[in-house]
Amino acid sequence: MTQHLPILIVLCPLAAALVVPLVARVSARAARALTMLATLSSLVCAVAALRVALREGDWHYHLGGWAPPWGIEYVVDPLGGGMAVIVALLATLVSLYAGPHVRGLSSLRGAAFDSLFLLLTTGLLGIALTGDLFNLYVFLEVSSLAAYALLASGGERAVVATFRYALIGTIAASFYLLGLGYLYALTGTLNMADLAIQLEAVPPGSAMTVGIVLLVVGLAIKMAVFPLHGWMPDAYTYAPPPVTMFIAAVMSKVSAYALIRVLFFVLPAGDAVETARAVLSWVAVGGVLAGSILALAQTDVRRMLVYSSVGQMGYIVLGLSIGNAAALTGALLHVVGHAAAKGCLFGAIGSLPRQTVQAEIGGLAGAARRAPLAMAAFTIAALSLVGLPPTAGFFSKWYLLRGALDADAWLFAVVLLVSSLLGAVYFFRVLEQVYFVPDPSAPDTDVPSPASPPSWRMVVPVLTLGAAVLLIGLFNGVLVSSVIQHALPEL
Amino acid sequence: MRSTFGSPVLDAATRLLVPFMWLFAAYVLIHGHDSPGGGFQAGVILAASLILLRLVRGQGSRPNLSSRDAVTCACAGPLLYGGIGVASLLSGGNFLDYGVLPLPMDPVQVRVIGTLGIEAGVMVGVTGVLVLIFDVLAPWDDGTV
Amino acid sequence: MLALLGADRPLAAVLVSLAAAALIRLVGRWPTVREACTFGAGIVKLGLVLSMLPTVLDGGVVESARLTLIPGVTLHLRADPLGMLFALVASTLWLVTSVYSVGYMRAGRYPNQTGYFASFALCVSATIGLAFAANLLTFFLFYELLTLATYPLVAHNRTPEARAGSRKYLVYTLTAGQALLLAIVWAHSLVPGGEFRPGGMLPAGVPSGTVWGLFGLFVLGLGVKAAIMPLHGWLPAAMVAPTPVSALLHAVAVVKAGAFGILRVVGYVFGVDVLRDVGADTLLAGLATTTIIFASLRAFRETHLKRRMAYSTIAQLSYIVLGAAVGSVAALAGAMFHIAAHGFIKITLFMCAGAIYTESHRDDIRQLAGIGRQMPITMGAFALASAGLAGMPLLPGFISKWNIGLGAMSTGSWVFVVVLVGSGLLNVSYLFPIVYDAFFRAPHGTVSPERPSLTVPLAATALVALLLGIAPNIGVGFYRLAWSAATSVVGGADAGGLP
Amino acid sequence: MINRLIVLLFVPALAVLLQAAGDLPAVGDGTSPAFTHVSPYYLERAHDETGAPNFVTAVLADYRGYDTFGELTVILTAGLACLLILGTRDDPPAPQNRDRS
Amino acid sequence: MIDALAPLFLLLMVVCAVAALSVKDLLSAVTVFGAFSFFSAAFFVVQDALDVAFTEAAVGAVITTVFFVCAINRTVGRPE
Amino acid sequence: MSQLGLGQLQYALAAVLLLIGLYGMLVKTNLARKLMAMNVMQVAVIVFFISLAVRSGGTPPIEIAHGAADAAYANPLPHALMLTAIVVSVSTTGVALALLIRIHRRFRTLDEPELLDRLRE
Repeated sequence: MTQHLPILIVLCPLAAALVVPLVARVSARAARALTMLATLSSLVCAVAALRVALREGDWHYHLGGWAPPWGIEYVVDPLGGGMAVIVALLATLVSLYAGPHVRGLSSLRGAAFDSLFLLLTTGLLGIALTGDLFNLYVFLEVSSLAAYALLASGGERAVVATFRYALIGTIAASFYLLGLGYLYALTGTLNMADLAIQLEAVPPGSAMTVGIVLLVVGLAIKMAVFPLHGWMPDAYTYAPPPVTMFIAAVMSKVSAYALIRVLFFVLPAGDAVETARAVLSWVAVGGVLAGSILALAQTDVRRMLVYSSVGQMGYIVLGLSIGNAAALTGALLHVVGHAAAKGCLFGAIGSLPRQTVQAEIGGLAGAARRAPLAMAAFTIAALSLVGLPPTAGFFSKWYLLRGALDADAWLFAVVLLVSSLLGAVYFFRVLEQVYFVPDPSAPDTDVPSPASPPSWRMVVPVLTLGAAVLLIGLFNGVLVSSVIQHALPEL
Repeated sequence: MRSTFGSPVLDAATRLLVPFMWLFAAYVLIHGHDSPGGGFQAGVILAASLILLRLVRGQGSRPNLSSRDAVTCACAGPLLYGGIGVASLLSGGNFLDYGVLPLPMDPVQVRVIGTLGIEAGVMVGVTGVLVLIFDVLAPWDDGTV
Repeated sequence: MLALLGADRPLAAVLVSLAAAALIRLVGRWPTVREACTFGAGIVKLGLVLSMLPTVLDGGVVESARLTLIPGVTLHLRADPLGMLFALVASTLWLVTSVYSVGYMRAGRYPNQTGYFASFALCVSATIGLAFAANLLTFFLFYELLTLATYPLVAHNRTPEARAGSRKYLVYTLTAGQALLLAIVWAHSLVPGGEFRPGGMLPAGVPSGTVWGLFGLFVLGLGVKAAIMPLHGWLPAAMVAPTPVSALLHAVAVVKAGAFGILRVVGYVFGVDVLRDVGADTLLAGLATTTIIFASLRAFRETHLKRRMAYSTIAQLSYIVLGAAVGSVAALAGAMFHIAAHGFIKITLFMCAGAIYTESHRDDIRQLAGIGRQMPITMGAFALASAGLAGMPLLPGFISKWNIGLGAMSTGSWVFVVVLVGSGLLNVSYLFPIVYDAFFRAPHGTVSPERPSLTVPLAATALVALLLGIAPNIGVGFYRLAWSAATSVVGGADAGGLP
Repeated sequence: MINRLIVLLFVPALAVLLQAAGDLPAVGDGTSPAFTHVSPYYLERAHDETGAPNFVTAVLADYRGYDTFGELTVILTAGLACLLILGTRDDPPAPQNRDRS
Repeated sequence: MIDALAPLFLLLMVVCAVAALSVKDLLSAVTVFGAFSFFSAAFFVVQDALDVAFTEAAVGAVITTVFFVCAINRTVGRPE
Repeated sequence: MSQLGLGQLQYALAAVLLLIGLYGMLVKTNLARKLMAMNVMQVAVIVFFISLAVRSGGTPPIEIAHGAADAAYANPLPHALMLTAIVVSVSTTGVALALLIRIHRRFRTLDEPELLDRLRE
């Protein structure tokens, strides 16, 4: 079976998604267990496949036995394989984390929830692994549709936001598809590697420029970059905690991955790509600043985290618009680090019992006493987003700064630093409440009062992610030299 | 539905029409490989017939597909599709490489059979989902909107 | 474990208090065990640092293993003379402050002592890491860790004022941290690896604009912690913290980290010659002299004892910066020695202030009349330390000032000598009235008897200060360390100074 | 107001799209890359390799069968999504999420 | 097959699209939208895309329209 | 635009359709109408692809006689892709309509400005 690892990564969650609604009729527990098992085995496959790819070079898997460009291929290279590992890891943790939430749903809806969660995972994994631009579109839609439903399951305000998301997401997908059509008209192929070769021979012209712009814009919209993030605050704030945790952590990262893939591995270097990157860089600067400033203005922690995501996605876009080795390393490291950190932050907030703790910043007073472990993880993740050593966020900021200085882009460097200062302001505002403001309802003692501690199913994933943020930071050298360096495009 | 259309003419027409639709669906499915059509179109026709039944004769009419069964179909279709893919994976080929399925025929024939199998999966799945979506979107019997 | 401790002593010295911080958290339920952990770690750490001393005094260095943090950049610790000097000061004073803290916190019945001791240990860990950092990234790592670890200490009282003070502290230091980060990344693009090298790491031929920009960013980044005016605003605000914390901020860790960083940057990143060539030394010297004069004058206006000493700290730190700016061997040696000298003097002063507050709940200078008779040991130490701060001969402050002055004269900068003497006079005039009133005016109100857990540490540091002034090389050889560091930085020895 | 601005943007957008359309191979041009690069393979080999005279079916169900699998997954996702969003007769959404008229 | 039919159907589609977006009554709009789908299917036939035309006719003109009618019935309802 | 001849007319009309769809999605205030516009936009993309596949004087991509590979068949690949795209569009529409019903159930309106007003309450 090992020669089929690339497809098994995707098949595990997909097969489970198909079986879960059937199993759930017999036993809800079995359906839950199946969900966790599927994500876990997907993670195992992804790690194994990535190891093979690192040892033996890119791994091409021809689906249906048809060689590309006639058939569809899966490619496990360090970039795609690494992304798959991130997605599968988060999925595994969230499938555990979702336990208490799913148990509160009716059996059919619980099954639908689990199944959609698995389908979302499937879609994201498919995007990460596919070597075919149209297949990417199909999985983009799988993940989007599943995301719409999961986000909307959080109540009416989430539904309105999700509706907007669905419209914007469809526009994005249509742009992507249209751009793909332009490139297909010019080359006759859909396979990424083949397209890269064919495009070299195509003389630049307005059709190619428009195709590239449409493709890039479509993916950028999916990423919810700065001016197009409007749907995010409501959707993330009101969606169920496991959904927010998973989607905030990985969904936009996967779009960022697709953007990197298209910009650096498919499209030929030239004026069109340069223009696209220049536009992206200003979008990024706007996003970084606007995200940080709007985050400052929020009183709801989850909303604040959403805006911080807008800013942090700006970091990633900035990295790829600068586009040199250091900046791309930073962007990729930030993809990893921010996925772990954001998952951890939303997870920690979501693990607090709703009746005792509001998500208003003031409602977090004394949370450190009630949920010390979750809040410790929250702190580490927050420090990572502020960019303080030795967390992951510091090191990605380091590479990004290095890239900006190498490219003589001083403005970008300053923007990065200013935004992390703003990040410090809004995160320490929360941390101050968590640690230094006494809980109005509890007596002031040195001994923590385990009034209603969060379920261990929620705490374990959050702690794992918190630890991951630290470890990614401390061992980023290993990560960069053994994976990320190989994932960089040839510049 | 709040009410069925209940007219005897319509009812009779439906009785007459539905079997033909099923026949047509089967034709579209089977002849998908040499004429326009295939599993998806067959599934749409099948679903259309079931929706028609629902519209004309109400929710509990027979023969029909309950929502729960629709979910089952929706999952069973892809399962059939993926199952054929996995079967070819187990027979030594790549995923969905149905030419390698261990059937006593020449490989191209096997492929035709495999194609038919997956098209059937598509049909079942599409039927199930479309009926399901209709059920979800359609107004409820109890008058809630 | 022991083998590891023996093999990699610089790293072990950092880890000891890091482990202690974790342990303190775990055993927080039992105060006695918790404090035993603090002491144990303090003793082990001091032992580890001392065990490296002979090698360093013989002109060698003790290096730790390198851990790759970023490809090409490692986490690298190295005990060299300058780092050794700072580490010795920090680890000695940690032990002293721990004893004092136990007394102070218990006497004041402060809440959340577990967090206090854990953060304290973390702070010291960061300081030792800072001292031994062998390259810029390692330095930055511990520099920011120090910021984070002191933040809860400043906010310890949990009152709105405490939180406001800590917020101000954080905004100042984190902003500076960003500037420093930019400087460090920039330096890395010029010098891969960013390893400190005595005499400067920059390659030849760096354009003067780059040197100016880089140096400006470094001064901005380090100047906040070193409390160079106008970046000093956080320091008086941070006085809301419990007294041992103030002692830590002023004498041991935070401000010293800034001043130490400036010495590192001047001596080991740029080199005095590079700075002199572009004229950046004038900038630094100008900032330092301005700070010395203005902070001394500002101290007069404060009647709150701790705040007056905060301004005194600001002025004293700029001696170190001035020494770095002057850049001759004697001046650098004086500046480095001042880390130790000011450390022992200032911690004595703060411990005295804390003792006074614990026993009498007074913190305003005008209320201290006659208290010398009620608290003779405390005020005696206070008097001694005040004299040391003012630079009286036979006390350590004199030795550092003398050397800085000598260095300044050797480079022909008479104005600095004038500044030094003038500020000494100002020191005398804002500290001695306190001592005079305490001993020669009639007391009012009652004061509880001095407790040994408070008086023993402060008497000890006062005594050490006295000994350092009489024989600067006594014990661990602070003065020798300073000279050997200064010589290595400047290269050829030029001017003399005290033997 | 903003809507008006968006509409104003449409004029240059249309111009750009038309410009790009002019740059594309003419409709029906059998020598364009779309007809010469990948698709000839299907036209030549599909029947022999897959046994399907309908090339579209051959591509859909065989060469790009995985896309079709994905497509089926998309529609299944849509079904389950509707189910989770609205619930069905037998399984209405949780009471706190549903306010009856 | 480039003859006048393809642009004609396309023009009809444009007309239907504009109409579907501007007709006041939603149900009428849905009907017009069904016509739009029908014309697009016709266009696909002219363009030799029989499979696509078949699917578009079945999905666009029937299923999508039924879905729209259901949804509109359940929300704003039929104008009285 | 100099090259834009009759040969590209279909692309141009597809572009017009696309923009009509986009216009409807952005400017129309009724949510159901937005969804129709969304469908128009998706059909525009399909039209574009199908226009890529057609061949002058060609036949549908169904083999006339075995081995007649040189007949002017239309390109089957875009057709296959567009079948998938149609399915995607109906799926999206279904989900969006479900969302729409939920919105109406709670807020009793499909008009965007009104909806935003009620959200703010």
